[in-house]
Amino acid sequence: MLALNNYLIVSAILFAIGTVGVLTRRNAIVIFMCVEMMLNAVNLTFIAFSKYLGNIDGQVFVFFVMTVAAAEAAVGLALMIAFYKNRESIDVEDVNLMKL
Amino acid sequence: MESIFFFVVAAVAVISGILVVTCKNPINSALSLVMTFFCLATFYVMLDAPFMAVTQVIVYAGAIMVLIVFVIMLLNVKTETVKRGSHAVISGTVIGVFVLFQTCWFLMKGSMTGQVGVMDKAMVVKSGHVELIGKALFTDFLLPFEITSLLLLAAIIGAVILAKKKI
Amino acid sequence: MFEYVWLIPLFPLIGVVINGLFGKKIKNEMIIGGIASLAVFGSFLVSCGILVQLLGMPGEERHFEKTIFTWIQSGTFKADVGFLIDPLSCVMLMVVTGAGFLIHLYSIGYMHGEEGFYRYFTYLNLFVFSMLLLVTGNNLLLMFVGWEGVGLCSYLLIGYYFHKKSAGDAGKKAFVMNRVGDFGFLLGLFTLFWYMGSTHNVWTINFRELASHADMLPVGGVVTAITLFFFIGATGKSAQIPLYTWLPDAMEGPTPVSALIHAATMVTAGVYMIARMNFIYIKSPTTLLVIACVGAATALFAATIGTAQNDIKRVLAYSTVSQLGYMFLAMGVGAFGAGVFHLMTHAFFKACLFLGSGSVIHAMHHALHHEHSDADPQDMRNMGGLRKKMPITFWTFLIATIAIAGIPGFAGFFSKDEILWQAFSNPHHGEMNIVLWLAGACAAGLTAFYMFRLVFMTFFGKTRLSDKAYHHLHESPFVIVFPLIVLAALSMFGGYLGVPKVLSEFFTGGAFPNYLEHFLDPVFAYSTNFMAHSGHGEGHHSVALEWGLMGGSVLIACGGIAFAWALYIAYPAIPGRIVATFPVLHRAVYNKWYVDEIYDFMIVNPCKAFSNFLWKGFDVVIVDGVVNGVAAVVRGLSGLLRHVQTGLVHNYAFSMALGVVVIVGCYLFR
Amino acid sequence: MSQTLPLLSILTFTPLIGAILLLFVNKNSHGVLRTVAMVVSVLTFVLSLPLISGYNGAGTAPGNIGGFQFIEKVPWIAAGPFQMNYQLGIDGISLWLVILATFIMPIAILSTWTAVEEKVKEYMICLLLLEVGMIGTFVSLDLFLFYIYWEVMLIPMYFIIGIWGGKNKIYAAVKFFIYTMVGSLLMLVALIVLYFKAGGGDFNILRFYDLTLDPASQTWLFLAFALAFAIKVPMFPLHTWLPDAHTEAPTAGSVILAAVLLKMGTYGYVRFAMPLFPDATATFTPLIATLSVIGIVYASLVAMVQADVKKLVAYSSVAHLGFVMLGIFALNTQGITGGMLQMLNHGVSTGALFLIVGFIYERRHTRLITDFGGLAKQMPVFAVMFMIVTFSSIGLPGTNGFVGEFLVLLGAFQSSLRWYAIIATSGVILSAVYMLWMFQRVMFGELKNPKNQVLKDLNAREVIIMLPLLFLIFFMGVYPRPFIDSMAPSIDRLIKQTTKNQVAKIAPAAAAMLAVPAAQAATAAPGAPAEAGAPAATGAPAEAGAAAAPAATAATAAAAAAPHGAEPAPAAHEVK
Repeated sequence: MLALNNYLIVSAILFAIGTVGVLTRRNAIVIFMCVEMMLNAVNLTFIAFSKYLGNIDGQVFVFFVMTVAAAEAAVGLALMIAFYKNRESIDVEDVNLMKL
Repeated sequence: MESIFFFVVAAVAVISGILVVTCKNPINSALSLVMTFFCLATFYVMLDAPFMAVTQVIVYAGAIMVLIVFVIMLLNVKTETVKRGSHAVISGTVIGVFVLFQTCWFLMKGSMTGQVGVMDKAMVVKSGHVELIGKALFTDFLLPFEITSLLLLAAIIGAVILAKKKI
Repeated sequence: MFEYVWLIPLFPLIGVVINGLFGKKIKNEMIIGGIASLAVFGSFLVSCGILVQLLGMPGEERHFEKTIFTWIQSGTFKADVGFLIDPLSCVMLMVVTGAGFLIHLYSIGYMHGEEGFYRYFTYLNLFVFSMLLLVTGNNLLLMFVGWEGVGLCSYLLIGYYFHKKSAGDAGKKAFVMNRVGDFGFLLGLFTLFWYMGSTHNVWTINFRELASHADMLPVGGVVTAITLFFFIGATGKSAQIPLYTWLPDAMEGPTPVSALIHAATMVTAGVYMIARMNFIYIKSPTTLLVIACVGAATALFAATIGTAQNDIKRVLAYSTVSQLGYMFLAMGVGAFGAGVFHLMTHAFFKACLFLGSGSVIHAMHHALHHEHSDADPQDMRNMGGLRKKMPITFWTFLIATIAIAGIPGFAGFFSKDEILWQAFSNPHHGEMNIVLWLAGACAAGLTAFYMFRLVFMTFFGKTRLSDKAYHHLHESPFVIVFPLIVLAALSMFGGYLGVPKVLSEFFTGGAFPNYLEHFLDPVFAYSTNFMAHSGHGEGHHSVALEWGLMGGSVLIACGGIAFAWALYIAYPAIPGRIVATFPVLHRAVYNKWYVDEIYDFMIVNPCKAFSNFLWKGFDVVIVDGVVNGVAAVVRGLSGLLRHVQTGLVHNYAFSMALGVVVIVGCYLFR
Repeated sequence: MSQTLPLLSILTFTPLIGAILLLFVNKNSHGVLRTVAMVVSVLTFVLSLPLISGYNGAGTAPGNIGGFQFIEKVPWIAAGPFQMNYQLGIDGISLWLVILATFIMPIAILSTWTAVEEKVKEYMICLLLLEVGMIGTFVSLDLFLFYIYWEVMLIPMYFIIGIWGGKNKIYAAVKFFIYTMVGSLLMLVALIVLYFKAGGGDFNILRFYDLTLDPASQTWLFLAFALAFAIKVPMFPLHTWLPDAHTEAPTAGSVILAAVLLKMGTYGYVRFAMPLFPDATATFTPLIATLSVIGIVYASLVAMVQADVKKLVAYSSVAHLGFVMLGIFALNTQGITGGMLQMLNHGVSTGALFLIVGFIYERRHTRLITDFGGLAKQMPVFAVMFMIVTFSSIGLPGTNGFVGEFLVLLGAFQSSLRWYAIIATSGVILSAVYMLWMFQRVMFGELKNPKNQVLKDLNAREVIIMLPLLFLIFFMGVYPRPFIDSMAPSIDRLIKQTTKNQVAKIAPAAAAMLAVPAAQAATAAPGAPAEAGAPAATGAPAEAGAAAAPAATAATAAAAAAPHGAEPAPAAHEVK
């Protein structure tokens, strides 16, 4: 039986990688993927705790996270398409309508 | 033996995670993300949550990644030519490292309280994982369940409107 | 008759209301003039009635007080509208209503044809109303109301020809200087009220109540302060040394105004105030000394300036300032009776002189008008030889001039000589009285000189007018000449009201007592016996000395006349040569010793510059600067914060992540 | 007398009803709008008249507490510990200020008959709302209600200056608003601290009056209240908003601003700052007296060199109110009576002055003195009226200005402010200088400027506006008794309240300045304020603890009070 911390460390690493990805990449879709990765890292933590605490709630919660992720995927991608139509590129730098 | 397997899968997951972030072509990063999802699925299995693993694979790998790859293809996104300014990359990684450092610091200081709930490996095996989740989902978490349906409805409408109209 | 004392100020007030509201519509000059003159004549009749009734009463209780209503009543301070009749106010009443009535008649003729005719008579009636309030008020505050009222009317009347900028300025100057005087008067009033109230628990400003508590006042100390403050008020109003420059400029107003306000009544307000509050003044010898010195100095100083002026009214203005100096000299040496007597006689002959000069100017104006020459009708240099053309004006003018010069037999001699004698013989100021007498005598000489210079230049000698203009000269109409005759008569016989003791013994063996002195004694009773008690007593100089001095002053007067005669009749070239030999002195004297320029330089301009600095420098730069500065700082700060919002998505992501890290960090290392 | 009819509430809300009525009137039928507004304001004035007859000086009628009459009390907000009730009442002091407000309003409305052409409806509504604010402030006895009306009054004035103003009206309006707002926020904090020191319950002033606070907290609370009112008065360093507000405001706006709004400050001192904190008043009397004397001399000097007539008149009102403040802080009967009278006189004479400046501005659309000259020949009726008002503003005896000024100076002279009074008396000269110089440059001299030669004299409407004011100028000048007598009892109460602690502190031998002075009361007087401040507060260290407490409670309370009060004061963030 592996100790709980191992799983938590892995999810922490994945979460950190996701953060780095979001902050450094310019491509909107890759940023989107990194966000997905961060969400999954969190799911992993949930399920790890669910197992070690013997409480099913963790896993139910993962369900909700998934639905959110799905909804987000739908809307996010629609946004990117709309943005692409508008700006011919999905580079995050171009999203500067609010720029001074 | 089991820990070895765990480390292998963990290594694969981390490497594919890094690949997602580093490789130029979005397709490669999409595929490496799929690879991460599979590793996670195996973790779920190891954590006695078989149904979650399956759902993970179906929903994430199956649906969301397909959607992303489809969008990549639709917008035929070229490989990224211009790298983000060095200044931005460094600050990004620094923040990432900080996040990692802080969570590890928590893990070291924090300690698990031990078994609280009633569920354990035997019960999962005896009554099956799906039944357990189903019971929990439709009793304790009925309200959130209904709200998520609303959420999905909103997302669908949103997606249709956004993608259709010429902004 | 006492009951109707409130009628006296009421009549002119009715005149003001009628002329003021309906004057524009009446348009007929005779009616407007008539209403105004009748109003003043009404007051004159009532005052005569009151005088007669007062004379009928025994000496001691010759005073009557009637309160109409309480004006201000707040806490311990009470000021009511009430009238006080006693010998002093009766004398002033007779002078104000008498001279006022004559001058109103004169103005009907003089102001004929002026477009603001009704406005003139409204202000004149308003002036008489305020003067009557001042003279009959039974408390300090009501006197102050009259005091400022006359100031207002002099502002309005001086600025009557308001389209002329000089008239406007002169009006403003007169009012502001009066206001400076009122500043002193107010402070005196406050100190008196506070002192009497807080130390003796006597919360009053009523004259008779103050008089009855007069012995509570200590000698010197607070009383000196009080009296000095009041004296500042008197100098402002009666044009003494520091605050006299407004009177010569006040000649901008029409001549009857100068006659009424700047000769007979308003300028005497200061003297009346000192006489009314003699029981306070007597308590501070220092102030009396100050008054005497200022009076003597003004008499001499103004006389010097008078000698070099060419404008006929300016000369008379400076002679008024100098004669007022005499009155203050009398007050300063404690001879209140002599001061009031000179006030009365001065009112007669100075009003006559001013009206005479008015009639001359009136005639000259018509003559020059016919000839369409723009020569100044008031300048003596283009007059001369008018006596043949204007005999009555000439004779009345001559009588008044003789009176003012102090030739025996005429009013001026009795009053001026009395003052000089009192100045010499008074026990108060030790050896100062010699200096005071000397100054007075010199001023008398100078007065004689410039008055006769004026007469010789205007009436005698060869006319400097062109023949055509000279031909057009004619005597003024009856309504102008009649007051002249009455005033000339008064200035001739007015003097016999107060014949000094020594003369009456010599000529009539005492049968002809000093009426005015006895009449006024109850008013000054307190100060006379205070002087007696305080060890000074009546100066027991020999009668011979008095005769000597009297002779001396007559000699000086005749010398002045002779000198004037020599300069302007016998050898007309001499004045030109004198001017050539002492150009600087002449120019200085001609320009009024540059006093106006000094005032401008010392007070007016620095004040303007300072307020400019205050406004532009302090108010705009500092105070507004701070206010706008705060606004600018806030704008600057918000400008900085604005740069944080770059608008780039990833910056926002970055700041969010940073936020998370920081918060978790804090949580960790709390 | 507690009569059935809630007169004060009716009085306060009639203009509000009028404003609502105006909403239904069609926007561009200006005639109807103006007549309705006029009728409403005249109605309010008529309604305020029974106040004078009903108010008996001695205030002994049943149903009035602490000398206040026409009391109305209705519980309003009861939120947890807070209990704010809608309590109204007037005494000698606020009676005449209410009458002044209702009297000036019809005149102001009549004066804008032709002046304002666009957006007349909103203008009239703003004016009527302003009247609600004004009357409300003068009649409310509940500190909280006072604060609400104090804020309500600001907003319409801001719009009047901001929308219908002159060239840089925005600057003036914003400056006016923020200046007063900063002050009133400090007052809000002080109000709440005071509330907690009084231990909860309702906001009734009378309850706060007999509260004895320790000198330390008294000082701070007094400073907060005093600053708010000093800005409104305006006192010397905080006065720069007034000339801007006046030059930019339309005629009616500046008439009301001068006639009534400036009195809020002095009324605030007399009703709140002084009676609530007697010891602090004693310690700060020299400071405030210095500021007011500087205000008098400084404002008069600066007024002398103004080129703009309206700015000159604005600075003159700073000087006049300097007199009022000096009178009030003389703390004796004559001083305060003079101060109160001077408030009314200033309202009448400066209101008239602004109307006159409005008349020539409407004809020539310029306010520069150099543009005028020789108007006396062209407009004789106007000249006479202008002269009378100028002399009332200078304070000539016989007009209302003199009575007030004289009593103020007399009162100040008798109290410990003797030297201040002497300097203030010089203000009498300065006021004559700048007013007459302005009068001469505008009215006398040649009628050179062709534009001036065409000017018409005052028409009937304008004469009707001026007649009541001129009548008042002479009536109050000749017979001020009715005003003084009705104020006397309230002023005595105010003096007793403001000097109550000093009596306790000084040895009984030197009776308070108020009592008929014992032998050396006057000399003791200058000593009294010094002694009052000097002796260590009776408050034991415990008090010090209490002083610390309010700081904490103030913050929380301010947050709690803000939503409850539902008053329009924005979140109390410091602009500084």
